[in-house]
Amino acid sequence: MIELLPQQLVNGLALGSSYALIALGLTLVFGVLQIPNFPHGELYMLGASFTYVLVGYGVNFWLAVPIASLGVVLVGILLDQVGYRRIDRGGNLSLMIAALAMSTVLQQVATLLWGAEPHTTRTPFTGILRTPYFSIGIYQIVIFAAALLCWLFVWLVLHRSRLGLAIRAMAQNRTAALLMGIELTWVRIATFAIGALIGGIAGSLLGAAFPIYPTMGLNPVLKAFVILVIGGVGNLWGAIVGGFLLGILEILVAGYISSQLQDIGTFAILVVVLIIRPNGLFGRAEVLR
Amino acid sequence: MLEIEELSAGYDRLEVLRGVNITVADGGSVVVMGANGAGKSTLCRAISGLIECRRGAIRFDGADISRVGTSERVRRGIVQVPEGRQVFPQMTVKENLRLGGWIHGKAKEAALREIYDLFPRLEERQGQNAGLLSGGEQQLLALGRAMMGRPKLLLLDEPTQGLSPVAIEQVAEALISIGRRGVSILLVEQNLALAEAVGRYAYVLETGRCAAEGPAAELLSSDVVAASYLGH
Amino acid sequence: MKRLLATAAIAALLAGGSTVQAEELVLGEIHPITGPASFYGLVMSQTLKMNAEQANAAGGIDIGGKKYQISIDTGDDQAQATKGVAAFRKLLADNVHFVIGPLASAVAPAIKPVIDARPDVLQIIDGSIADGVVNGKNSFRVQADADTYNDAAIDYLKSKGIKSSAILTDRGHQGFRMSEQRMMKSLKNAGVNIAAQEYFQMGDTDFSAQITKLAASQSEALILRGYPGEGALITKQAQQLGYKGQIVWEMGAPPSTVMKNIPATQMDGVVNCIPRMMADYIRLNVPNAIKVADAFHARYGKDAGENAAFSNDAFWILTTAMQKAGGVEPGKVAAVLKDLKVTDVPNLIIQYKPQENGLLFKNGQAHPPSACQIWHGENWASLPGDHLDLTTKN
Amino acid sequence: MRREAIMRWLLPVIILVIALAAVPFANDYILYVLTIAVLMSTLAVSYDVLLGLTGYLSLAHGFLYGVGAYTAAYLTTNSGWNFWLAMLAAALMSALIGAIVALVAFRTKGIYFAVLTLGIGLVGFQFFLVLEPLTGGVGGFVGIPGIPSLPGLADDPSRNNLVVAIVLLAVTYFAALVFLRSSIGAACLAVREDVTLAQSLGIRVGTARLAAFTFSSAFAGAAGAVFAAISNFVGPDDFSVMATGFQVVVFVVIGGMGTLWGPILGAFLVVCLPEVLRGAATYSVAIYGILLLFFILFAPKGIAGAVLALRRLLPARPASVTQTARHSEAR
Amino acid sequence: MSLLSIRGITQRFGGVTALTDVSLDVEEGTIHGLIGPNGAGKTTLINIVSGLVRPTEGTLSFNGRENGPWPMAHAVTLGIVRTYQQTRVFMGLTARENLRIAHVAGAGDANAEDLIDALDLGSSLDRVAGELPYATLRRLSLALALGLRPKLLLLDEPAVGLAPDEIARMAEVIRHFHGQGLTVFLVEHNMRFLMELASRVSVFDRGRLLFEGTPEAAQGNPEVIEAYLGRGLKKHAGN
Repeated sequence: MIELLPQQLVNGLALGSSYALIALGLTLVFGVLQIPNFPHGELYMLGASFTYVLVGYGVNFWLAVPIASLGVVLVGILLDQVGYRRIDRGGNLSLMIAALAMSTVLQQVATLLWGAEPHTTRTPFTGILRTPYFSIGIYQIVIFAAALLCWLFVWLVLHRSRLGLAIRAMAQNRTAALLMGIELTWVRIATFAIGALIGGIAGSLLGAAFPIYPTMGLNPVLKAFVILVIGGVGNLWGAIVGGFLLGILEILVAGYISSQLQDIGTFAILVVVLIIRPNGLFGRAEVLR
Repeated sequence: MLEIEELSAGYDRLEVLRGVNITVADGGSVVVMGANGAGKSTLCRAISGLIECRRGAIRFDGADISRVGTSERVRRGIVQVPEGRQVFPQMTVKENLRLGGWIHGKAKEAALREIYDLFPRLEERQGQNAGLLSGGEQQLLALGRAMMGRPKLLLLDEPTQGLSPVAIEQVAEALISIGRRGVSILLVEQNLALAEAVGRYAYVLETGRCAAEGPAAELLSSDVVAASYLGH
Repeated sequence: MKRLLATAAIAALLAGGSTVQAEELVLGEIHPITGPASFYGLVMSQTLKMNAEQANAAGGIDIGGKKYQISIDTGDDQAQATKGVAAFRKLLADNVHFVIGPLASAVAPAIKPVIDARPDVLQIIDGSIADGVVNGKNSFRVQADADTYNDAAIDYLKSKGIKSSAILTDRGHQGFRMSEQRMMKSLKNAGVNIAAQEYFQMGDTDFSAQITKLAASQSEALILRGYPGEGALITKQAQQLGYKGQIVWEMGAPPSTVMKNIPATQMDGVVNCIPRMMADYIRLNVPNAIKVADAFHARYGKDAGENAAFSNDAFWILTTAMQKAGGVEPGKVAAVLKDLKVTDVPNLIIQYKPQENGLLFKNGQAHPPSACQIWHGENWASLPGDHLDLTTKN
Repeated sequence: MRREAIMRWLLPVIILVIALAAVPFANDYILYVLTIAVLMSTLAVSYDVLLGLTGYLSLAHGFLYGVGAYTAAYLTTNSGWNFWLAMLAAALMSALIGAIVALVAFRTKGIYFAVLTLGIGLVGFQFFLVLEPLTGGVGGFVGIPGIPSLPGLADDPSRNNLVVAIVLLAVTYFAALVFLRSSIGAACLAVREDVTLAQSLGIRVGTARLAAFTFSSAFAGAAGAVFAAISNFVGPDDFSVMATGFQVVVFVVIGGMGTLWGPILGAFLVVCLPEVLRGAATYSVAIYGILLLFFILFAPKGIAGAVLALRRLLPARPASVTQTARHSEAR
Repeated sequence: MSLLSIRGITQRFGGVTALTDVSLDVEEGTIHGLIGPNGAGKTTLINIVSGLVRPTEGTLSFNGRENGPWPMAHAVTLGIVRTYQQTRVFMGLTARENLRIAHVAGAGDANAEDLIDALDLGSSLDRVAGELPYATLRRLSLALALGLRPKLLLLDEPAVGLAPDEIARMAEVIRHFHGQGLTVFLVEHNMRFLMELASRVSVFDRGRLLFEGTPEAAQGNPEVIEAYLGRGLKKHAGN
């Protein structure tokens, strides 16, 4: 069994990079605006669905990805403006319930538009990289790269742009940021746009490898919340590392304990982490350091 | 420059300001004194637009700004140094300063230079996280950050709170030099010494109303303030 | 008072009306018409309605000397247990005594207690392959049971002389999970060594941990039991992870569904061992299959799908039994069903394996023949030597 | 008398009368739907004791409902227990497991609490699948004996089921009212409104929350026991987070958090509406979502709040035990 | 005899020392004032005595018991009850429900009617607290604390935000309960209010006890005045 370890670790990294990619947008929105954006899973689903529709109309896949992602950005902004903005002072409970509600609504809209049946975008990356120790699909490498690139993109936006400065300021101290003349509305829009963009890209790319259906975002977003808790709220690097960690853990549970316990394993880890550290493994991380 | 007329403001059920009248002349420096709970911070927040103005008016450069958002007020030149300094703790000193000038677009080196000349200490520490600075340094940073916004009117909410006497002196020096540059100052303070050092005209706030006003030199040396604080 | 009288009059009229139209026969059906499983359920419902329309257009069905116009009362179970029970009870409340369905394995066991308690109701299951839902008294099944799926795969392994196999099962699939022990036994009896046994879940997208383990077992074959969506992903990932043996599916897998998750070339050589379904009978030129498929396409503008064959057959088996019983009393119809011969029923698509004395059902379970197909190019193809014994008159 | 208090007593009586009046006339189907609606109301009332009274959003309620169902199923089917005894045992079992869950979950708050209970709900659901010897696994638990007949209903199991469900709802409701009026109920309200203030009044915050969670679990367990017996079969799907766990949130929010009677309306609406609208069912789930969003955005006090507003006679705001969602900050 | 003895309390938060070796006594049956400029550590001391935070060093004794401070819940049972500087009541509940909670939380022997009369809450009982006027809320928050029948009431700026007539009413209320034997430890900024009530005051500055004595003596003490008014920038005066 141990000789399988290199392959299993690679499997874990590949799985983890898809988790990380999804967790990234979720943690950004949570970190800046303290909104548990449950419908992030549906943004992911929409990224996949839009790409599917575009490719169906004959649009080139690599062109479809950005168009679809931009479409998702619009939906993301809409979520905030319609749902969260007016209950921003309503407290955690209202935000969580609104999030759950919007998640359901988006799933149903997708069902009405495209049906419940799974679809798939014909994958543009079919190759496999084989080494003596492990093999890995090209698309998994693409996802891995996308996760790192998206992280880099967010990092650059946050740390190398004027907008990013404003977002970080708003995340750290809302009152002081307002006194700098920064407008909350624009920061909200920008944050949701970036979060949704990453969600859209994730869906767009992963939809080329996985089936696309209205509730496809449910599992990933649950995992992303687990990552958020493990990796620290608002900690972008934590989302990446947490994603990889969770992916590897899941694979190791399935590979070395039992594939019947894969899900139990994941959430058992969550429960244990929260018992030991009620504010997550890396603590209530410094928001958007 | 700033005219506040019969201003009432507060939070939820609580009405803190009950008809306040204050005027700040062009290039003037005004102090508002008052014990805790008199409504000083609320006044600052109302002027900068963080809380809404319930009744009365705030005019700035002749225009009524009482319904204008915070961001727009900053753009028009009202910049506040908030109570407790409120620096961005996980950003560097330089980033904090850049945020001060956020409304003016990409920060120019010259603007930063000016602040560093005013507060050399900040230049030494420009790469450090603001949260690691001492209280006095944070206050200087908050001042410098506000100056990056090129204010016409600088609002200061108890800048001496929790500072050592040495730091208070530094703040006083800084404010005096800022005043000399033609920036109007509205200083809300409990510390009489700083008020005397900076203010030309003074108001005393008591339970949400102006209890007294007059030229700072006269008012502050009289017993009015001490009475308000010590209940003589 | 006047109003009360008027109501009574209308009631009497209605009652009178119903005796005049005594030749109307309502058949109930219970399928997921909405919700995630509607993709499968809707075509089954549509098939039944089309059958009824055709029978009515031909003047109705002659039962005991009366011409009955058939109408279909649809119960939508949304593939959920509680919804299914409610839908089923609504059918019963509408005075329906014959029910075709369900499809969902979550619903079938949930309504079973209700059926067991109602001998005046007759059920023919056309979808679910769940264990323990057929009683042979008033509940019958024309869909295969899980063992039929398993046996098809085992027969294939035997025929190829395969001595070791790994198994990967959807652990949320009622039929496959419940039949696991029996399958192990059959495999052992067939001299096949079980090299490894792993699980996944519907909706999973990553199977690499399991496949890595299975691949390391070096088994000659890998049996996949579940739905084609996951089946395709697993097949793709198995190739990627260097699995070299024969991949054997046990899943109703129309090419269009398969193709959604895997490039055609990667499917090449995969074998699917299942009961024959609609597409097989069309491919094998069974006249009824072609007839129904064409009519369906003409009526609804789309393909009938795999399960249409079961719904179609359930309809004709039920109506034939009624004709033979000479009435629409469920108890009598059930008694006829028990003794119904395969050759008695017209319009069947599925070429049921006759049981003892040529009977259609044994303990309430019919036996659709199974066969293996192999993926070639863009489609399933018959394995060499595959042929069809036509058992029914057409 | 205050309006809220009137509603608190009037509404259940109205529902009871309607339901009981329906008993002699309704057909099997209507009886079944009513029975399910009443059971879901029971679940909603029990959940309101947690969500409405303490402000903690738990998504593990469906799991605790399942624990009750499986416990009763096992005891009546495999150990031959009397149903009523088994129901009691199911309630105790759910209470016990609920208490354990609470001890773990209350170490956290806010989003962490929601995510943690979600995780517990998911793990619990998986346990129903995996613990095959106890639960029947994916095949479900079959052959569960029905509810023993009450006097006079021996030959009519459907009516018997409804009557038993109504009795359970009544017991749950009045128990919840008693809980609410007890010192622990007051403590829960205090915890919901302001933990720090509650502490400074000497209220034992931990005990109060634990009591609410345990109480809520116990009645969820009892409801589960009745569900198992009326269904004669239970499968894991009935207790998933996204089905039951989420649905109780919908019941309570739509109905009106913290009122106890509002959630009954919410449950009836959500259960019965799709049955009335059968045929338009494609949209039914979307309608839940939209309703939920509508209520949380525009009427955070739910139907109960709207009813009270309609009955507004005095200029003063209604006196209520309800919380507006807005006051449950930072849990 | 002193009801509360504070002995050598030091409190550090990270690098900041909020209180340095504070010792003072509150005599039974008195109203003891606590004043000082912002940041002097007054609220920190209330937090420690009430059990909300644990001090870095030091002990309390209360009513003959040693080894304090005690955790909040325990402190309440001993008879130490506090109010908060911000108005803290259960905003989503009616005044009546608020009082019920206090009643239930306390030994339950408080005379609710007496409280309602004394604090003039009768007309507000069935209104949701969040909608009550501010001054009523302040009285309600006081009622919550008094409902617990404390021996020692720690009041953190009860008059903050009140208009002059309301302040007078608040003073009356405090005097009323003091008259019934309640000992009060009163943090207040409004000196006039404090001077009217307190028989003894302690003055804090930067975490240290600067002065203790009668209110009149405090008003005249140069050190106190200096601390309060922050003279010390003489060299700039006149700039």
